[in-house]
Amino acid sequence: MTALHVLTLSLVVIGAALAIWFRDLLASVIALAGASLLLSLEFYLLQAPDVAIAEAGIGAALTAAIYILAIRKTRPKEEE
Amino acid sequence: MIAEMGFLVAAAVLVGYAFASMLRLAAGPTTADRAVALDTINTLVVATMVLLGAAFGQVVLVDVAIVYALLSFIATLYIARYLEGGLR
Amino acid sequence: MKRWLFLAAFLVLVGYLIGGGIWLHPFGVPARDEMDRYFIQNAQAEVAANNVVTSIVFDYRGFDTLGEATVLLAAVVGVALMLRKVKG
Amino acid sequence: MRIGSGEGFWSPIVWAILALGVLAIGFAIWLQGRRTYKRGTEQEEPFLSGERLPEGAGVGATHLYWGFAEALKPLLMRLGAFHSGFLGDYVGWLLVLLVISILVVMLG
Amino acid sequence: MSVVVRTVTRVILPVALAFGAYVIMHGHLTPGGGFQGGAVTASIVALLVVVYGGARLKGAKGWFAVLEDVGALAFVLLAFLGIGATFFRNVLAGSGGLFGAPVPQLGPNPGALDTAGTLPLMNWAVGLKVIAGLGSVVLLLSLFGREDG
Amino acid sequence: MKVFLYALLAIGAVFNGLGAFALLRFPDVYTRIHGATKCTTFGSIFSIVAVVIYGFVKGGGEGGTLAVHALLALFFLLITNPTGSHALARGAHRAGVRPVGAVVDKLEEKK
Amino acid sequence: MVHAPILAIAIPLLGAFALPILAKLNRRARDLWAVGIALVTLVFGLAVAGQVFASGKPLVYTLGAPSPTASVTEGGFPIRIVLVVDALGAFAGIIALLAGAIGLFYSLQYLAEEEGKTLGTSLLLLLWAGILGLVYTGDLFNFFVFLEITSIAACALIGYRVWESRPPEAAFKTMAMYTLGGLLVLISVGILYGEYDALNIAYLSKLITGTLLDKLALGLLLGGLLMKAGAVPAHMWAPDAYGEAPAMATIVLVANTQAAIYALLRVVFTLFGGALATPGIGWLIASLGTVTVLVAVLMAVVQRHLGRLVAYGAVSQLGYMLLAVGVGVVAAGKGFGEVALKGGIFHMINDLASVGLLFLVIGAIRRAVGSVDLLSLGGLGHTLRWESGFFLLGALALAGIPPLNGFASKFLIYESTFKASPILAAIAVLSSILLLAVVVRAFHGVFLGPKARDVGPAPWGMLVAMGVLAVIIVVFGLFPGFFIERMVSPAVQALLGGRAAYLAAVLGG
Amino acid sequence: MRRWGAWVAGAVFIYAIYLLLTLWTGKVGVWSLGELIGGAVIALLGAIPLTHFVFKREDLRLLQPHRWILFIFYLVGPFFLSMARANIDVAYRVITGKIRPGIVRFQPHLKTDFGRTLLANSITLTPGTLTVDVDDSTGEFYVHWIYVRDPEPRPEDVCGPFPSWARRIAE
Amino acid sequence: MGNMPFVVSMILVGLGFLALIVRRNLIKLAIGISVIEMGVNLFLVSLGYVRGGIAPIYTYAPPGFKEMVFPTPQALTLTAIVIGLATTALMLAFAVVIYRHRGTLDAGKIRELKG
Repeated sequence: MTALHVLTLSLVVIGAALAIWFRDLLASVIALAGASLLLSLEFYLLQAPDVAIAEAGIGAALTAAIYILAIRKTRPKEEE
Repeated sequence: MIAEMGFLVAAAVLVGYAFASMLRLAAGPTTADRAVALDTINTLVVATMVLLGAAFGQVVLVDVAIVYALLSFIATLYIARYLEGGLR
Repeated sequence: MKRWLFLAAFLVLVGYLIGGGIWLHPFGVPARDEMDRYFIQNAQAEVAANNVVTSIVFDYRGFDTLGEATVLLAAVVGVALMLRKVKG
Repeated sequence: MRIGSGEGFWSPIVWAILALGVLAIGFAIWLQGRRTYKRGTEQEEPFLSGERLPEGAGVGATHLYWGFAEALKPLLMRLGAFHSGFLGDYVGWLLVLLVISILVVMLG
Repeated sequence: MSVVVRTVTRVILPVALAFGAYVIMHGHLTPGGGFQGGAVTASIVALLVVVYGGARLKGAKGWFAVLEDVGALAFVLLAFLGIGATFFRNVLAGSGGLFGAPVPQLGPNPGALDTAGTLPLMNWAVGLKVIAGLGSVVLLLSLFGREDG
Repeated sequence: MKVFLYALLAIGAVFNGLGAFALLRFPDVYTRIHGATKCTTFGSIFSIVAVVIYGFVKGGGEGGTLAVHALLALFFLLITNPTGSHALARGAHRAGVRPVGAVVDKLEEKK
Repeated sequence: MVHAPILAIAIPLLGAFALPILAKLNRRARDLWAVGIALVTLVFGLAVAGQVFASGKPLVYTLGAPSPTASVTEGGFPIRIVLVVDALGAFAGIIALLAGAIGLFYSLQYLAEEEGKTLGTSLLLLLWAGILGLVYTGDLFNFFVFLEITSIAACALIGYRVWESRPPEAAFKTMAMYTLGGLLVLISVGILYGEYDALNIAYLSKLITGTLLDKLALGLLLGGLLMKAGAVPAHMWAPDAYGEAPAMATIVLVANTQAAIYALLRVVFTLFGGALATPGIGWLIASLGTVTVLVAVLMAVVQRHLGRLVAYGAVSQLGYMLLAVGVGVVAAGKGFGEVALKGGIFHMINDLASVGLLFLVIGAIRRAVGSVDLLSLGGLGHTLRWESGFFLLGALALAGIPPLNGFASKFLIYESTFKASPILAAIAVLSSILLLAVVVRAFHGVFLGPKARDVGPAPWGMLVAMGVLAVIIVVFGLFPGFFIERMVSPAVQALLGGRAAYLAAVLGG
Repeated sequence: MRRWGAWVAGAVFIYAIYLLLTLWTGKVGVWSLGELIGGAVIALLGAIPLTHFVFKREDLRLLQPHRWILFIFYLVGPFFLSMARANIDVAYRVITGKIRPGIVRFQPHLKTDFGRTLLANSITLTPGTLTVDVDDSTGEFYVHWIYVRDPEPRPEDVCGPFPSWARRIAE
Repeated sequence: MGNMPFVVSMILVGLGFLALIVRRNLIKLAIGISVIEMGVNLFLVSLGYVRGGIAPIYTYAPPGFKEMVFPTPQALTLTAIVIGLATTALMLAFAVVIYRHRGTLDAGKIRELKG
């Protein structure tokens, strides 16, 4: 149980850090979606299925969708 | 029951594999590589959730896995469509 | 200069936040539980719902949910306002 | 109709009566002025230091406190740089405010 | 997108709709509720936008706007239902009528749809609202900047 | 019974691991998609089938619901996983990613 | 009328939800509906205030309970969301009601149909309901929810003029800041919940003992709310937002900022009043307020954009309020602390009237001319006679010229601050003089000078909305004692000695 | 007419899924009465917005029951076996690193959408192949082959008996 | 190890703030705010966890369960998640409109409102 918590939480942190670290916005969004996915798993482990479903439904499809649409309407890279 | 313990261990192993996929997500030279890694993590997490639902002995938790199995595909489609140059 | 000030402030803030996280009650052992104990014991009798979370969301704290629906409506109206077609 | 602060007080009615009195005195002084001023003659035209002003010249809003702004220029420049309009700065200063308030609450 | 994706989308659509309705409908019994089910169902709109393009759903924009307001209004009016006692009072719970059935104390009772008073109705109101709201956000973003938007 | 479940879980874990390993080891996008999709889908089949069997053996409304819902999750996984991979491969090819060391590329020739 | 507090929040929400449907049917019906909703809300809001001021006791309304007053269970702890309106809340509610009603009335003729009038009106109603909820609620998480409603509706309104490039930028910046502030508040709510397993303000106030975590939560809350109130150094969103928002939204935005100051008072005096209201916090708020006044006024000197100029003036007025609040916290037990709080709270409504009037006039100028650049304006006084009179009135009130209302409250602030710290008082007076110079310059630049262009006057609806504010300015300036005795003093008493009454009203006994 | 057909088909599909999800919930058979009624209402209402997207005339033949039996047989029989082989194959290639990739084209002569989809997904999940593109007009498949033996293959070389299975099930 | 979820959630909050200070792209800033929201949600949910508890749902609850996880934080988090999504959508809409006017998303260049 503890091992699962540790693994999942560290994965969440790695995903969030990657989402911030990447220069390519699309890669950033992918990492964010991954982090949100694993966050949902963590909610699941914390016995919060309601929150997990909400995070799953919103994080898996809708957030990624609106981010990618917004990136498509603007530009894909961070400029320097 | 011992079977639940087995489910738990299997779930932990699958999350460990998600760690490996996260490496590809971090390293992947192209965006498509990262998307593949995300897809893999999705599948692994769905399997993990089903296993954990059995391990915790609570049936209602499995619904979360169904949501993921249905919806993780949409994010992948968006990325693929973006790579194609669509969505204008 | 300014950057260093911000970074210092950031570090102090994160230090305090993490300190707060450590200082809180041990994970899994809440310090007080009267309100949640009440919900868990009485939700079935008062609201006649099996899902305690939903009975809180829509009954005990229904006003929050109304506010939250309002937030969603405001956001959608705002997006429509932003992306509308205007003269010129 | 007066409000007090413990030390002094403020009564707008009294003040208004006094102000009316002052206005009346001012009006009386104004009445003592020259009677030769006529509208529509060249007396009405503006001039500056004895020079006729060119056509269309006016005193713009920015000219009013030009000297004042010039004197405070170093401070105002610094303040202008402080309001950089960059969102990162906004967030950074928010963090500074946050840390200040947390420190103040913690220490005293 | 290719024929494979289009065909699979055709399979997924009713499934996702059924599952979203299941999540909304069983909000007071199993995990889920208005938001979660609404989010799942709104993902259908996202799926359609990515597979067929937003232009094909252009006609749905007005419907979404109306549906969202209807959902929000229904929610507020359900809350007003209890104004005889207080705002948000769950007057239907335990009343014995429709949705007023008492809930069995413990154990498996997953099919007891008619319990919990106004909760199922509120779930539906919020669900409709979330479907329409999130769907129109995705749709508006995808239509922005297009000539045919 | 228990041994059977454990065996299923072990097979599932092994194949999932193979998928993750393939993801790390293969040289380009297409081969990675090969490894990741096939192996994780196959491994997940075994893992979930273990749960399904567990549920059916447990029986009653509870076990049955567990089994059916797990089966549904598996079914959706089976539908969506290859489709997502296909879409991704197609997108990658259109984005200009070429297979490393390809002996033939008919799709490139078509354009 | 026992349901008045909730109806004052729920009716505008209902109106906003139904507005787009009505707009699809008939535009005239929509306008009538908006006005009707505003009137009904005004009636209920004033009824709440009347009840509170008449009885002198906080009004409690429990949502979802068998009866409105059944706020606690047998165990003696509240589980449901509670609305609590004491005299301070009623006063802040009056400000919000005034701002919302005037903004809504102004918007009827200000917003053009093809620019999205329906969406704008509906957002305005949502913002109004959000501010009222923010002021009336007695539950910490509910407070956060209403904070988010106000921030989202406000930011969407700031970006109303999407065809220009500046408003979306202002909206994005404001949105980022507001969201961060809201999240800080949420973290703080989480910490308090984790410690005490309660969300009710009164019950939390009873439980809070001043541990390290309480201090952290207070720090986070203070930071978030000070940002929302526009204190230096986190004030930079305020001129952007005020300068670029459409006029009818700006006046509600000002009310929103004052709701943040109300929340600050509530947090410092009621929530943490038992354990943590130390003079250090007071000095912090007071010095931040003084710096805000000075910086904002100095920045106003160099502006050439009329909206931003007045916006900096508005920020400086918020600084005065913060200064008064800070002095009130420092000298909580002494006489001049009470005077300071009186001045600060009275200044809230005065500031709303003067700044709101200025922004409404700027909106009319923008509508007539299409630009608010000081260098390109000039000579508008020849045609926009009413507007120029209103602008002068508002500007003088803003600068605190007797006998207008701004002076009455500033007088109290100066007097009390001088006792606490002469330096702060000196800076405040100096800034006031500077502000006078600034507004005179603005008036000169906009309305005086040769007639440069022909513009049509504003429609009568807008003029009436401005006229109401002008009347408020004059009346509050000429009869300040009346309003201070009837409205401000009860609010101050509710703040200083009313914590016990607040707790008793919610928790019983 | 087509609309009505689409509506009924969608409703039946939704109802089936809903009933599957709510199995073992009550006393009427294995469903509770509320589930049966509620599911029916959902299905009838929910099918309306999907009529534009779900139904095609050619899908009607999928309702024949022998196709379903064949499909299940195919799923647990040849498909599962070749999936197992595919995994062994991937394991082999992961360990040895022996690959000779390429994208090849072949023409399986499938006409309906479902047939093509079934074949494409089968190809993706079976040894050494991955569908990259399907030509909408000609029905040609472009397949990434991990070990190209023949640059101009026949369908049997790439995917064995699957095209015929797909034809039997879906056409 | 004891309070790891709390600490991790605070680290997420910190990461988000870091992104807001360091990064300059507007969409990246929205991502940073999303990360902060994730952290806050995790914080709230982990506040209500009770060791050995089951999910607060009586349907199909195991017969001899001892503890239930606290339901209030979950309800709060649900609200917070939807608010986060609304915020994100609105911010992205602003970003798209800003790009339409300026042709850039660099926060360092979007500084018309200074001084």
